[in-house]
Amino acid sequence: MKAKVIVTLKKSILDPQGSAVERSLKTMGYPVDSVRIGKFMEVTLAEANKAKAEEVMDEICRKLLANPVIEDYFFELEG
Amino acid sequence: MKAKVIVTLKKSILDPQGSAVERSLKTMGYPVDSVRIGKFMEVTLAEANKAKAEEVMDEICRKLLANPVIEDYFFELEG
Amino acid sequence: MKIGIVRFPGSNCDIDCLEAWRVMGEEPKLIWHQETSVQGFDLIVLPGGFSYGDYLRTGAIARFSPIMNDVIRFAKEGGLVWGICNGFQILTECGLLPGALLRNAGLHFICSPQYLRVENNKLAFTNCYEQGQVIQIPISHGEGNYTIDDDGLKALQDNGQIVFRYVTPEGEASAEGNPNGSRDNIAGIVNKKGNVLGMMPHPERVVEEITGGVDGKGMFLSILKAWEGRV
Amino acid sequence: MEPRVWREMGLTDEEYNRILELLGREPNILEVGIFAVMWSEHCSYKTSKPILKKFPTEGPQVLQGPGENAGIVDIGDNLAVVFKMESHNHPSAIEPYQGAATGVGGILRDIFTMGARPIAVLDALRFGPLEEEHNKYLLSGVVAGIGGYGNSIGIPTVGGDVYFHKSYSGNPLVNAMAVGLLRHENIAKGVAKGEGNPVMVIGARTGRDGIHGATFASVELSEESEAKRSAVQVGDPFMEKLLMEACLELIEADALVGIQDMGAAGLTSSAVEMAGRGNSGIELELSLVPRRETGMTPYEIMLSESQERMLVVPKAGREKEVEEVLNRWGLEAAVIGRVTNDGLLRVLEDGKLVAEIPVKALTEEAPVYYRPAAEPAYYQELKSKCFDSLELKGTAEEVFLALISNPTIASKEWIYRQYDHQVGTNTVVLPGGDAAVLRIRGTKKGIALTTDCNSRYVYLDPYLGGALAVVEAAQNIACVGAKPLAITDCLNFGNPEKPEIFWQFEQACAGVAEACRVLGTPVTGGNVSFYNETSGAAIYPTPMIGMVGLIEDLSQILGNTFRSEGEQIYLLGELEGELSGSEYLAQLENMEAGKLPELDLQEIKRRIDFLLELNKQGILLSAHDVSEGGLAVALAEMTVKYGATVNIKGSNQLKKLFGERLGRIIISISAQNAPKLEASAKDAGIPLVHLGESGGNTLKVMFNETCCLNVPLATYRPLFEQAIANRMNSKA
Ligand SMILES: Nc1ncnc2c1ncn2[C@@H]1O[C@H](COP(=O)(O)OP(=O)(O)O)[C@@H](O)[C@H]1O
Ligand SMILES: [Mg+2]
Repeated sequence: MKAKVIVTLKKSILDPQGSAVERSLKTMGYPVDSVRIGKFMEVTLAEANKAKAEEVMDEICRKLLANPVIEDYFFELEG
Repeated sequence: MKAKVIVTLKKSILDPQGSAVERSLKTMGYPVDSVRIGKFMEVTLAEANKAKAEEVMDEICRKLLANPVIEDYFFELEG
Repeated sequence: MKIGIVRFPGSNCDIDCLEAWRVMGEEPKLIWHQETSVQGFDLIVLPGGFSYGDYLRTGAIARFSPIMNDVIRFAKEGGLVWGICNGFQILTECGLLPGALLRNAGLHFICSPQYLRVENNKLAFTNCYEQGQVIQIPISHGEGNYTIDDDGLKALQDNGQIVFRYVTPEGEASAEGNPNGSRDNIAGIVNKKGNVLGMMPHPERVVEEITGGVDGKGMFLSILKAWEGRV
Repeated sequence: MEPRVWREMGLTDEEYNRILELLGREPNILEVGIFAVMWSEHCSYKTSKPILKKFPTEGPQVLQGPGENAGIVDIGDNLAVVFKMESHNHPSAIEPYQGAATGVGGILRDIFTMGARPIAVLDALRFGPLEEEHNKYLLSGVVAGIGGYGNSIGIPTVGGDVYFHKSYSGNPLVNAMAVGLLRHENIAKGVAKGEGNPVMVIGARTGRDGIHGATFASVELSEESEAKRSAVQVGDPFMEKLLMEACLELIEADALVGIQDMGAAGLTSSAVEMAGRGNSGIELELSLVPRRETGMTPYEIMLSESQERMLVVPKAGREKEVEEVLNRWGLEAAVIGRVTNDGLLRVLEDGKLVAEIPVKALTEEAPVYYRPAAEPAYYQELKSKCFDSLELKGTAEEVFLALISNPTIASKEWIYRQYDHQVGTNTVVLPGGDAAVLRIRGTKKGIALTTDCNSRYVYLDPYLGGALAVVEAAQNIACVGAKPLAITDCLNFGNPEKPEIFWQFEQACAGVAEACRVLGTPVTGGNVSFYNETSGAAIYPTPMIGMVGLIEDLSQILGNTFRSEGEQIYLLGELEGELSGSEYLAQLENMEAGKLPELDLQEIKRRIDFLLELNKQGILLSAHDVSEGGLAVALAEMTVKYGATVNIKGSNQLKKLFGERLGRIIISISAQNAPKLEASAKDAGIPLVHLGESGGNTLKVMFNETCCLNVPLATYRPLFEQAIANRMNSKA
């Protein structure tokens, strides 16, 4: 089973990367208002049971993939 | 209009960060086969026309957000 | 020699390059990234550092600085361009050099002395070294893991475009001598024409005995020699 | 107002009553918030002030003592060194990468706000044992964060120190020291004066980051502290690099009356402190403050700790110039108020008054506490333990190998390899030496830098331990051939409301003060970090010392390794150390106890002077102080390319090989110069013991003619070099 995980910085947390990209896109003349940058991860699980996979993924995200102090996460299971 | 962009390393490119996460998840005892890490970006565009936004986003991705030598990208427009 | 050192926001080895050239008796000029012309220069240096914070990807944003259009023109017309560390990353991002630089295999930033082997001493940048000479030049980067596809690698090898390889103290280009996972131990490459060189190690840090040796001096001397020969 | 409000902000009921008295009315919530941060321990030093007063702060070399953003010492040639150390312990405990990164960012702002270009960073770190996963996580995050910020902004991280001890589990120490260089005429001050002068905020926009960080730094860590945090501060070294260049340009152009970074308590503390120093008032219009987020309240704007911002007071009429410079560096500048002469902090939002407080009420009138001190019960008990009859545990060789693989003693290369320690191309002695040395371009001079503190010593005897931290720093400076100049400190302790902790603090500071007085190294500034406790258990008291030294002629730099065969090895000082408080006792006997050896500061001073004098004569080949692990470990540190054979005579092999006693320095010298050395030592009355000779590829120790240790370099060097890497499961 595959999981796609998206990890984003919490709204109130400064995103220097995103701001730098935003500024340069603006300078390049693109109609951009804002850019926020996060992570995308693909995790292949050796677990066929969806409910179990769900549980595992949630734990993995909390423990390792995201830093709950500054980040939010969201994942989706497939296949 | 908002775009969600996903940038991933090409399959042929090694992903040491993903491998490191994979290894530590395995060590922690999780049923994980593989992990690949990419980027997730949210771009807010000052462009209401969907077709135009599509064009802009594609250009932005090609030019800046992804490096075609090592990365693939994918985006989706919303709202 | 008229030497220009491009100063991007976030460059931090710009002054180091300037001082290194001063040691060689030259007086380079700093070129602000918002300028649009490199007319009149004999050599353009893209220095190390963290241009635009190295956010997104190293070198990705700097490559769109106004000055870069003219640096690309200058390079295409055969002008000497020397990218060190972040400069190398910018050169791959803007397509003047093939391949890309990924995060170090060990995932850590590494600042350390490093042995290199000179793989091509026929260049304007390396003519003062012996072919196969082992020199020590420090590295200092988090993303110096050079990658290129098979065909690209073959082309580099066939054309003598690999200029420096990471090696052990004994001069072996083995996994043990490779600090960051670079393909084929590549530490520096040159374009086909031989006028655009990119390298991760920092020769400008080793031009004075007091600060760690003089193994980098050869590059500066080579460039001066090549330039004098041309005039 | 409900008591809950001020109590949650960290004010006591008496403090609230004092506010009522000072204002003559009830404060509103914003005003309480302003008082709370300004009167927090972090900003007001209300508990430590009476003690810090006892530090010697003057000397002919001191251009700026405590009170400004950083201290300044003269190094001649119209040049001066600016330096300061600061803690970021609590933020690093919660988010190690960002906590450490913003610690570096903050201390660098303290340096360039003085008009100096930063030239070096040092990091003094303390973690719990690496056997615990969480401590590994903290170490790797903190190191990555320090590197992430320093490397990117392009200031070399050239030194520091690291200890591992269980008292730091859950409460790591992350102290960063920054050093800058300036010409005398460029000294800038954090002052607001001149009625009508504009007040501008420059750099990053203000967001809801780290509100109440200053208060937060002044409480013990608990489950709730995480929840109290509004948002963790994220560092942006790129922004700071631009801000630094812009600020230095403005100072060079002499466009400013005053400048100050916005650190803890953000706009509030910078405005109040600047007005306080200038005996002025300040009026702020919050609607003019550039913001990152919408809907921010005055409270949030005043207390935000968003990073990479500075408050400046330009000379009247030069606002445009400030704006131009900032814009050229891609940054923003905004006039947000003006200097007044009524001594009030007046805060407006859209023209409406939202807070008005006399500046002096926030600064001079801040409460000062004379806390009770009480000798802790453990003190006499541990002191009474004697280890004179202890026997070596196993063979000397086994003990030796165990000690050099101990992360506290082992090479810190895994750490400093992650720091760019050469950018700027001024680093002459890289990390790994006794002190880092940077050259001063355009002169023959160099400056030497080190941080030190063995907190086990401080725990066992705070007075001696405090003095020993200074002694160790001075020795490290002298061992590279530099003369100790001055110190900065970062005083990390537990909860000072506990009399035992306050006693540790008082005693340690007295020891630091006395050592500084005798060694001639005044205190030019520093930082206090209290409440370093987890679940009620305090860290070992850790008065970190950051010292700066001057070397007049770089050709006289001393290394700390043998560089050839046949160098004659001598020990300056006593052959025997003590087991009390030693690494040996802790590691092999699992005991941390005993009475520290007596300390004669005058004698230490004489030895340092003697060492420097010998070095001036150009006859020394290397020097290295004997610290944790004793003589055997010090020798292991000196044998990198060349081994050594050493002969020791007398009784008590254990104490001679592994005992500890500061004030001892190993030196090497050519056989030809040895008689000269022996004669000088005799004349000066300095104890000197011939140990042996360098050479070969083993470290061999003979004890009373019998070989007790004979280990190939190829065996122990890798253990020493890879100890931390092995525990972190990654290559150095
Ligand atoms: N956190 C650190 N950052 C950079 N360098 C460090 C750090 N910790 C130790 N070092 C370097 O390692 C060397 C040895 O440090 P240490 O064991 O503390 O020496 P000493 O006992 O002489 O004070 C020094 O050069 C020091 O600067
Ligand atoms: Mg030392």
